[in-house]
Amino acid sequence: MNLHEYQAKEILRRHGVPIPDGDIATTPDAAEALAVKYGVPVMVKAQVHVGGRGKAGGVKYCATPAAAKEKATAILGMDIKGLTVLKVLVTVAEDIGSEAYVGIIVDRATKKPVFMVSAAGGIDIEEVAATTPEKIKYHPVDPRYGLRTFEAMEMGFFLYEDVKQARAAAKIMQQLYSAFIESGCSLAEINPLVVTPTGTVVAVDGKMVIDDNELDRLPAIEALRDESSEEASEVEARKANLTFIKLDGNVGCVVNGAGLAMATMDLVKYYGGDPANFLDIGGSSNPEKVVNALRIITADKNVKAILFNIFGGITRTDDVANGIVTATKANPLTVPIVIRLTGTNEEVAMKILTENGFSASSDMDEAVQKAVALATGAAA
Amino acid sequence: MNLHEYQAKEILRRHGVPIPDGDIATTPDAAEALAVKYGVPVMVKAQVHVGGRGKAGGVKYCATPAAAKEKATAILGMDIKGLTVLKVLVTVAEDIGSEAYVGIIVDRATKKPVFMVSAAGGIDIEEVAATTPEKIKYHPVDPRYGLRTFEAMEMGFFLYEDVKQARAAAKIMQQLYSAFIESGCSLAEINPLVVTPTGTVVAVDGKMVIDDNELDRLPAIEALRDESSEEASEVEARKANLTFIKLDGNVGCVVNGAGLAMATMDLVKYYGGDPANFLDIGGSSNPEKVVNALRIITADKNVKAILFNIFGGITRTDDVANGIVTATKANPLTVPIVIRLTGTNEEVAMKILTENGFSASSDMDEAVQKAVALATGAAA
Amino acid sequence: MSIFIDNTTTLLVQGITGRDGSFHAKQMMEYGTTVVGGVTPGKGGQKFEETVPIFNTVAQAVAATGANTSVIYVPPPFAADAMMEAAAAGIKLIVCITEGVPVLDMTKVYPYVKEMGARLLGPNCPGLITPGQSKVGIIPGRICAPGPVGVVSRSGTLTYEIVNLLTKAGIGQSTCVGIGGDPINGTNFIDALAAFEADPQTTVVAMMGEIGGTDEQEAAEFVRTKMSKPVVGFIAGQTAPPGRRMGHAGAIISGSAGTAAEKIEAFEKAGMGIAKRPMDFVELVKARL
Amino acid sequence: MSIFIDNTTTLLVQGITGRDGSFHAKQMMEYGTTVVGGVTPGKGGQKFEETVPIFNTVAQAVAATGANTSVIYVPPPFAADAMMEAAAAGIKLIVCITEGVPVLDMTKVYPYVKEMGARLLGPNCPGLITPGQSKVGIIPGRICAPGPVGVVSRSGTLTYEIVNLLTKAGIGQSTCVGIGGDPINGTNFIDALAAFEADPQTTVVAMMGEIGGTDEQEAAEFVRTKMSKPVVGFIAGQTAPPGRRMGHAGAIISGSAGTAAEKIEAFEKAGMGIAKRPMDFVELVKARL
Repeated sequence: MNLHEYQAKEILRRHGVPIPDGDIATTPDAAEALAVKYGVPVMVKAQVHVGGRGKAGGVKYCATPAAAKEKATAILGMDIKGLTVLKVLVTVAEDIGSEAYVGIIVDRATKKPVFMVSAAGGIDIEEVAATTPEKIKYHPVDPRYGLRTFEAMEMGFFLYEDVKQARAAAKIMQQLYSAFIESGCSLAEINPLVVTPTGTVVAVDGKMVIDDNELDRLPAIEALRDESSEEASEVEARKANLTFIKLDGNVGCVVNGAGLAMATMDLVKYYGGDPANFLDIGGSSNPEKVVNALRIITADKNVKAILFNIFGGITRTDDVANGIVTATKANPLTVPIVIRLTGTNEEVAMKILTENGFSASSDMDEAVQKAVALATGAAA
Repeated sequence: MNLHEYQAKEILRRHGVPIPDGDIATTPDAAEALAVKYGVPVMVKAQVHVGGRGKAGGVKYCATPAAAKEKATAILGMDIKGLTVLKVLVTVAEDIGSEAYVGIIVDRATKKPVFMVSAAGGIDIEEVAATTPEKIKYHPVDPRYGLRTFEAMEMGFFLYEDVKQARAAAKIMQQLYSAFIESGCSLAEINPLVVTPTGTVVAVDGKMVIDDNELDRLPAIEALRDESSEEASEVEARKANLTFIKLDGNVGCVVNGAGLAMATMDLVKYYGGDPANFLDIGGSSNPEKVVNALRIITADKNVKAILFNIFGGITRTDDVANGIVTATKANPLTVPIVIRLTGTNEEVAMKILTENGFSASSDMDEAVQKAVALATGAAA
Repeated sequence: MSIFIDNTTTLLVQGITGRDGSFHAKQMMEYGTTVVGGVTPGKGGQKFEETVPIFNTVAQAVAATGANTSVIYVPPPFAADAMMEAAAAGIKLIVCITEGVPVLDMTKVYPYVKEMGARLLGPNCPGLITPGQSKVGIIPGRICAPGPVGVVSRSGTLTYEIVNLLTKAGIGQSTCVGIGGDPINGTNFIDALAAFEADPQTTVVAMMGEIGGTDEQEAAEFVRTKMSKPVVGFIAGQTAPPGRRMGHAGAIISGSAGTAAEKIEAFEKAGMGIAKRPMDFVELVKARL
Repeated sequence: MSIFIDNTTTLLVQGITGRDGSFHAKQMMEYGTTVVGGVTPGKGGQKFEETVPIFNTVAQAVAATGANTSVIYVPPPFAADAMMEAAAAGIKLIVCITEGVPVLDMTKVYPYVKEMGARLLGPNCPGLITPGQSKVGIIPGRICAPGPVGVVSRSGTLTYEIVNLLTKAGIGQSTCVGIGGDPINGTNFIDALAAFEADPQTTVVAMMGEIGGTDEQEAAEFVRTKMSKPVVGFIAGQTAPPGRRMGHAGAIISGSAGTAAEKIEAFEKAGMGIAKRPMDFVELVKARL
């Protein structure tokens, strides 16, 4: 789950990271009032879950409260990469002497949280990694010991020659690390970490991505979820306990298992189709899940054919068949459906489907080809 | 540093350990008021840094507020093993179904915090260890991982068959562990951990000993120090940065280094004397320290002779000599002094002493014999 | 022969009285796995299916049964503790089926299990099966048959798909290992490949990877430099968009890293057979037997 | 020969610009120790005494100088970090002089140093000296002389007392090691005894213990079962009251455990020479040379 900049900053602030004052506004008047409250100049920053806000005109410097109101008027309601801006962060604009990058991810290779720091901050770290990799220092943290002072200081000195700035950065890294651990992050970053002309080190932007698996035990973090910034169908799918990702194609896919779901999408593509989604109904084969899956998929007007691909292990294929029958009785399908079922209770499932006017195969490859043909034919 | 029961309980309560309500009283009226506030029956418990309060009559059950007042009257001002009771804890008396022991120490052999738990609680754990060692389970905790749930559950099941009680105890052990770590303890114990007749698990007594080396970084714990319960001369010594322990003998010892100080005391004993104290002036040889050391030692009326034993390494013996001269000029000695000095700047030190009418030797054995003879002669 | 489990495997089931645990414990017993005990705190002393003793802790279970392997079906918040409990009790192969274990938990579980000298498979994996000998986890036994192909995969049902195709084509398996779809797991492709290389029964290896991370790339390098046996590979997720977690926590393209294309390129460089579709495995494996 | 340090020792001084660090760095240099660098964050690039380069971090210092040993003179709140920094940087012998390190810090430092494959001496110790070759720490060089006696002790000045007596009696030392007075230390008596047993130069060992813990008892058992060389022992603290910390954090009799009497009994059981007074060492050692 992504946090908004203002949410990430609030968490970092609680962990002691120096962050310029600021607060959220949903109206131009509120933005103006915040500019008065904190004192100009301020930055007005669109709060959307997408990179490149600045280039899209979603981040503006404002020398006066009136300017803050004007810029907020422009930014609120703006569309950035398909997302509507509903909130802006109004925050004190710092004078910038230098910009550095400090981030932590969970690294798969070392199986540890790994710091990435670079004196080349203020830009995308992937860009730095691609063009000037020598400017990035990587430091894996042993989570049994946490980030020790000497490690933080080594990184601090990598960023700054001045010992006070190195110490300040080291302290911020320890605070960032504790925020990272306690908030269940898979990524946390400060970009840029700024040294002001007077030598103070402050975090001017903050980003956190939470490991979805942490949310059950971190209700305070889960409460930060902003559904208005997510795809509506994905919100609905999550509430129905389905793993769903919307795509732009025309073959709606319902599969059990993430690997098989991806392989199904790939095979759709292989045979010239385009998957409309990733959808994993998971291991437990509650018919209700199938009903919800069909509702979500059929709501997508791009979908020209629906493909079920179920390999019954824990999943009982008869449950899936029952779900298909129930769902289509309640809401008759307007697009063709291709069903592939095999495994647990396959015979029962086939019987249920046949009795209800559906045909089904047990061969994945064949089913995918058929679905693609139907979707392509329908699209023509 | 020892904490009082009420202080330890307050810390444990903050970490979530279930503790019966209670508060401190310094007058019988206040004790009565607390009994009314929390509801009888209550226990009235002397708060002194000494074991065996119960046997000494310092812990009483009170069925009525009037009884609480009466018992508080008896206990306040009571002398227990040389310490005057100035405070009592008035706390709700729990019905006791069973009593267990749960404690943590830092173990030197495993170099880890080690839990000791026993279903035979309510009595001194050393007694259990001596008589029925099989009733104690020891469990070292790897501090890199903390006390994990499965470890706490193993101990919980060692104490209780009932899974709810085992879980409750396990949770309390994790809370005790976090209190132990965060308070910088060398020992923390709950004795007894009680199961009430209704099956609730509560901590009826709590004890914590803080590692003195932690106090600098834990000002909130240092603030719990109760100087009224310590030996006045030891309080004074601590403030003067001297390591001092008062004993009952007649040879006052001033030594640099803990090992040499102990060896000096032992040698005093070997030659038939009795050391009046342990005193280590430490490595830095500030003359002021010597002045303070002499003031503290000469305040002890048992002291019949003073012995300096200084092996100058970091300690400059001329600093010590200057300290002796300064101190004795301000407050002339009324008992004989024997000075042994060797090492760094020995010649200068000898010259200073001689010029000021002191004699000194460089031989430890000879000096100790002389001091013992003087103390014994003076006592005769 | 086989890898990791065989008919000497003695198994504990952690969470044996739970919904998933009890279901799969029965399935494993029916398959012939030697299930020597179960663990559910508070149910110590009872029996599962009237035969398998239940214990309060893994330590007690190991002391009483001498189990060498454990399989974990406990909810995600307790899974990390369960894995460490198994390792602490001396279990040498720990198989964690649980999906949804926080990855930060795994950053502590992994070094602990290693310190204890145990092998961990998973979490979020279907377990493993040595056809005809022992099954630990949830892989359907009936789709497998004994034979010469070692199977290793990050996925569950995709593996079933491919194993099913192989079995139907008359090609049996030495051991099928699901290493799991999480970003941090106990056993990776290389571990399994090395074991297959050393296993006399195995003559060909089928390997199913997916997008995310570099495990397949490192495995390909291992195949190239250290393996004599032929390996056929497949990568799921060629159509996955970057930055989205495709169900498996580990199946995510981060920036430009972890794409199917780079993994397939690594396979090609290693001279591996490359299955473009699941069904391609049959011919590719057959040609290498 | 000698143990732990000799003329190949290349030393870093952590905290070289502090009051104690600078004083003792000079003393060590005067004694002939090869001090190759110092560490003080923020003073990197400067020089100590116009010759020794100063670095911001131990990692930088090791990279630049190849130091194999480090001695730590930093205040107690920073000592744990300094020890771990040295271990992380690849230092193989870490000597921590600092007194007052919280014991809970040491419960983490100890396993870390071990994982890194380093030896730690201390904390709260005087360091060690191989007379005529190298001195690391604060033991006064002038009281030592090269010779056949290995000295190991929990105490500082008590050691000086006894080394001084030996030297004055014409008995030199192979290496004098102060293991420190804290309850958790990196090197214990057994480590030093084993090293002396293996050291050809050492023919007799003098060992000064004190009250608290069971390190001396285990050392006595080691002497009894594993050592061919004679050992003379002393225990300080026979007159110490129970339950009081006698200066050293480790010098405390807990309940009835860790008394001088039980330690001396262990020495007797091991057939060791027992010094009742410091001066007894001279005759006891001489008789065993």
